[in-house]
Amino acid sequence: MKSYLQMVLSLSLIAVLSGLALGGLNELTFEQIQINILKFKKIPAVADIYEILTGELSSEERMAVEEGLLSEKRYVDLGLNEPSLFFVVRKDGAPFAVALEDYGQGFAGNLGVMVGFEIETGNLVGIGITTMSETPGVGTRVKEKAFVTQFMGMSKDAVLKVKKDGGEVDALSGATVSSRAVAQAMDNARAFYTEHREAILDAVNETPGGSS
Amino acid sequence: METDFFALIISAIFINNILLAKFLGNCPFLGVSKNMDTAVGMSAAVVFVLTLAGIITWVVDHYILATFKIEYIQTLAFILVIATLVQFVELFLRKSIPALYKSLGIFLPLITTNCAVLGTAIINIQEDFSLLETVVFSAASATGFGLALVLFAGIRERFEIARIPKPLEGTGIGLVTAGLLALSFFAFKGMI
Amino acid sequence: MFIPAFVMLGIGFTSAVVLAVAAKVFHVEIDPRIAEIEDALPGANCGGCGYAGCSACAEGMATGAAPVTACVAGGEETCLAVAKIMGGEAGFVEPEIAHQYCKGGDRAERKYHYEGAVDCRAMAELYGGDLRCEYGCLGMGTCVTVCNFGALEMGDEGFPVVNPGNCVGCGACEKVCPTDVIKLYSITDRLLHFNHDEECLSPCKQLCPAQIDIPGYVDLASQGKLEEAVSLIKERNPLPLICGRVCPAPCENGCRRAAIEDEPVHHNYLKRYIADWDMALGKRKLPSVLPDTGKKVAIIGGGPCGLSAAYYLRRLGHSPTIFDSKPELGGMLRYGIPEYRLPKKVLDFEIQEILDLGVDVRCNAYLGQDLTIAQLEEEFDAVLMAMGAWDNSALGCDGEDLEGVWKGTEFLQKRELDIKVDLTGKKVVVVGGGNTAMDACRSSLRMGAAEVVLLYRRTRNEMPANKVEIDAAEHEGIQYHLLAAPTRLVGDDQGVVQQIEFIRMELGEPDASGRRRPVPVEGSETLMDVDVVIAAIGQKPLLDWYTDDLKERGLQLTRWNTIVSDDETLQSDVPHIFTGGDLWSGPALLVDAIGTGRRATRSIHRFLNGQDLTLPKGTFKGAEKIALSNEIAVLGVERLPQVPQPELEVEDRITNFEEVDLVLTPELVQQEANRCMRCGTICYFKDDQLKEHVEGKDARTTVDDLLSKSPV
Amino acid sequence: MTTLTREFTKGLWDEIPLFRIVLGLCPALAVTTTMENGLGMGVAATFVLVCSNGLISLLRNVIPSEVRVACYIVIIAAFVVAVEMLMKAYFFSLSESLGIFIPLIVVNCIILGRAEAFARKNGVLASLADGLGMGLGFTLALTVLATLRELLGAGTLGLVFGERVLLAQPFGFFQQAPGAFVALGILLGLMNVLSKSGK
Repeated sequence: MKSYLQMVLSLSLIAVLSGLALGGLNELTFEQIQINILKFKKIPAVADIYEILTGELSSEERMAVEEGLLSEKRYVDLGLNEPSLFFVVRKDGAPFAVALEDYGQGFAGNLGVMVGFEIETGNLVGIGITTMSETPGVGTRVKEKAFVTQFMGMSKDAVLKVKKDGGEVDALSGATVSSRAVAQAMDNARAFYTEHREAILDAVNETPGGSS
Repeated sequence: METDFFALIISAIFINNILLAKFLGNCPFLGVSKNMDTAVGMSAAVVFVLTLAGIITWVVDHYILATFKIEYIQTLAFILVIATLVQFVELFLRKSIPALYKSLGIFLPLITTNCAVLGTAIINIQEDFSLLETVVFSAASATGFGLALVLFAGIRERFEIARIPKPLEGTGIGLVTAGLLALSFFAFKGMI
Repeated sequence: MFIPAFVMLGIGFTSAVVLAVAAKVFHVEIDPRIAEIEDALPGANCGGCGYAGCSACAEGMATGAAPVTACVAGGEETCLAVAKIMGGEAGFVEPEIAHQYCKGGDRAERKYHYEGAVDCRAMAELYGGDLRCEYGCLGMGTCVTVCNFGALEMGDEGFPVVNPGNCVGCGACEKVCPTDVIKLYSITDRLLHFNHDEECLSPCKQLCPAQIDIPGYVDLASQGKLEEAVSLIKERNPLPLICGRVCPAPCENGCRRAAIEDEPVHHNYLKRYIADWDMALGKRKLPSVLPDTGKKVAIIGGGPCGLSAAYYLRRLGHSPTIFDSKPELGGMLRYGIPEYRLPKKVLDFEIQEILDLGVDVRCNAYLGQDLTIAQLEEEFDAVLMAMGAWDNSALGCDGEDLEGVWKGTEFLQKRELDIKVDLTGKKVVVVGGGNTAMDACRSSLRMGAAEVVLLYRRTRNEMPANKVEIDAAEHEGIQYHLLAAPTRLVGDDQGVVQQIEFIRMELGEPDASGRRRPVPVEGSETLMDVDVVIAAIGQKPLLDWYTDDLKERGLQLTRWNTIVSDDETLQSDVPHIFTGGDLWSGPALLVDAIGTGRRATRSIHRFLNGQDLTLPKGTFKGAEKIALSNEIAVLGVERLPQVPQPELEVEDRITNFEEVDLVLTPELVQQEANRCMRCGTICYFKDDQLKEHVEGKDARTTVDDLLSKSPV
Repeated sequence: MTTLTREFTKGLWDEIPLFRIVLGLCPALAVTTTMENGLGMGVAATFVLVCSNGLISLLRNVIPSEVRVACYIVIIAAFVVAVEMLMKAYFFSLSESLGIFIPLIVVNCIILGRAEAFARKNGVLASLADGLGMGLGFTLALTVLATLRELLGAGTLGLVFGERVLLAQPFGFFQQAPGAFVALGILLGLMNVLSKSGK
């Protein structure tokens, strides 16, 4: 009988210890990871949108913009199980557009797109890619300027589908799957934005920070 | 929307076959496919483990991990469940089919680390399948795995009398043929 | 931070409980030693032990189903480790090495052009393979592919070459070969192997009574591998030095060169050269001897048969003791063959090499006087009777008991027994045509005889003596009175022989043995003065050892005083008594005695181990040629002059007992070796193939330096 | 000391993962599209392998054999998730490029393979040496495979030459997984030729 007890004891003990270790480690690293995700993922995408507006930025200017955007993040509680995050894009000091992130089904996993909407007109300002795992050299071309600029100033009720599917987005040759994913992400973002437009706009004027 | 089960099964077995399209579970693919009966034995074991694992991991994820928002230990919890199932299969085989147990050798415990099993479990969560879909998808993936394994075992038994350059004999030619087999499965890519 | 810990505890606990229950339900009693043994095994899963992989073999060993020595690939330390785990003691098992006889390869003729699956088994389905001789190597290399110890490589001449160092004896190649060309042989198998119908036998190998692999040692010699050549010869003939000098070489009659009207290859000169080189090397390189079996065998008679049986029995691990009536071993070799044909120095060297293996000797022990069979039976497990044939048959004419009339073997013994014989100025007449008669003539010449005459009742080419001997004696001035038979011996009043009367003969119809029966010509009696008459007209075994109790025990004799025993197994009617040599066959060649010595060894070995004695079915009987290898047309082979045997000049050899035949020079050896076509049963090397075969090996360059250090 | 060095060196040639012991294929085929990935993956796997080998051999007598697989895999998974978190927190860029493949380390057959075949039966020091040897062997194998695939498949060698295109028309085939199978097969053949002549 002793060996069965030993069996149960050892497995449970190891399970608990590892759970404990990971829990503790998670506590330790959670903040740092969030900051990293923000710094290396979300904000560069917003900076891409910023660049579409203001035109080419030198690396120092880009650093400054990214630094600035840190304080431009806003959290708004939309009844989802966690507060939604979006960014405010200022033009000549005044909030000009709002950028929020949504996902499309890419070639080998989710493709995250940060979409910018003009506050007044609701038209699209531009997009920036956050996370993707497309085939290198093929799918990754969606990041390039040629593809991204076509969305500048696109009207808010444009049919956000790839031309082949009857939409207005002309897909990258050879990367239809990735292009369709971007279109899908933008469509989701717009649907989310139009649905929660008022709450988002109130939050724009709040002080930055907000509840994490 | 009503998920089209037939399409799900076909895609799991042929289009994104866990082994020849997603390239998960290659170690047993090469290790066990030396002869037919071990390959069949392995496939049966994987079907059993994968289907059960699919169900339990779905339940664990939906009712425990999601509510407590501790997704990060998802890998840990899933792998523990899979390991228990594999250990269960190992004990069962040792008792009732010792011959198969012996011929599977090291590859039976290695089912636990079989990327296909954990991979499918994680895909079930990513695709946000319902329980029924999870079961169907897991079983179909496992069958796909079995199909690829048995197919490959058939080919490898032909190596016996083929004229193979000495250094490539055994695993070398196995890998090259696996590559070509995988290439042939690309043909299914565009079906759905 | 505690939530994940609780969740993991929950899952961990349930899993553990499930597994605990499963362990209980599916509990299987596993012998812990199995895992230990499996760790000790090499894990090659080669199947040599007959099990499907190492874990199955470990289980077999743990349950006692498989012996501790079952693992072939593991070698000694694995076996000892497993024995320690099982708590037993590991016994000795002879290592078995794969061996391949067929040297046909690309040169062998093919029945059809084969393009099927690259697998010998597949080709064997098609009319038994594409080879003309059905049991040759098909050369598809399946044995090479199945061997996973790297012991087999496809040689550049189209047949697999075994690397004995890597061979662990797992038997995978043997199972795969459809024509049984490659087989596992232990030392016992190799020593006790006899020619088989289903085996590659060159014509010369078929004719050699000792079944020596002649093309084998010739090829090794031409490549300069003289050490390997010696051990190859010694597997069949432990007395190469003696045989090289004395044997009339019946094998040369079968040489395939005869088919192109060319003189045969002098295998015997080469064998003698190889043996001399080994002797001159000086260092004693003893062959492998198996661990002692604790069985003792009595060998009565230290002649060639007794010596060869002692050599092989000792190598198989038994402990033989040789009893000999004379003061020293050698029998007819020492007391029959004179010094000029076989120097005693050479004889002693060869006998010593056998005794060094651990054979003990009791000389001056005469069966019937100093010891009896009954005494031997207490001390020994088996008895081999090989006393030879020393009794001379009588002339059968009156005056035989006159003084000065000696028997052949009696006369030849005198010199060796230091009995002074002075024939200076005397006239000697020798009656008989065999080797003993030749020895008597030439010895008496060397003892100062003024004139030596030989009487023989048939013609020259029916004389059983070696052709070389007959010519050499004639060169030394011995007169031949052929077709003449003695009728009367006339003595003076003191009873000393003065004259011999003989009668002219003619040849009539052939008698039972196929030789034409001589018929006397009436009235042609002639008288000749003579001082000494030596009768050498045939021998038969002495019978003074044949006591009554042996007769009751069932030991019977034939009309020629030889012992009645089973032709194949040489076992007499008394189970533990075996016979061999002249005592069984009657007077015969030295090489016949060696052959029967090895055959007797096989029977004794199997008798001691309680195994059945009969020879395997299809064993090659006697010396008839396999018809297949006769009607082969020899194409692409030119005639090459035979190498002459260098000899002492006549003048300086008849006055002393110096050895007549000198040793060949290395160049002559290479020249003669290149005449040998390395025949198989059917295939042989055509000239260009042979040149490429010999030149191809870089050993060619080493032959010169190796041979240059040889004795001249 | 010699047994330790032997345990260590055997992982580098005699029993080098991927070429000799054909385990750990899944990450090898998927991640070795660029040299940098191969190296990163190898290092991460080595770290996990060494730690898990050490801990498992420490507990080898405690854990009963019926639940040994479950316990080992939990330990390995714990290490992997820990590595994932640490990487995301402090080496974000590397964790980005390795992406999906860090969780897949836990199912990397090498780690449980070594635990099951070696750590379970030998002392801690030997297991650590074995883990390190195997890990470095694995990294070496991955890097060699990755170099071959990147050079032939994409025509560039990111880590070494940056963006410069070395091969005008690269064979896309090698960038995909079937190409990985074929490349590894050929490398295995090459290895046998080398070892045969090398011996």
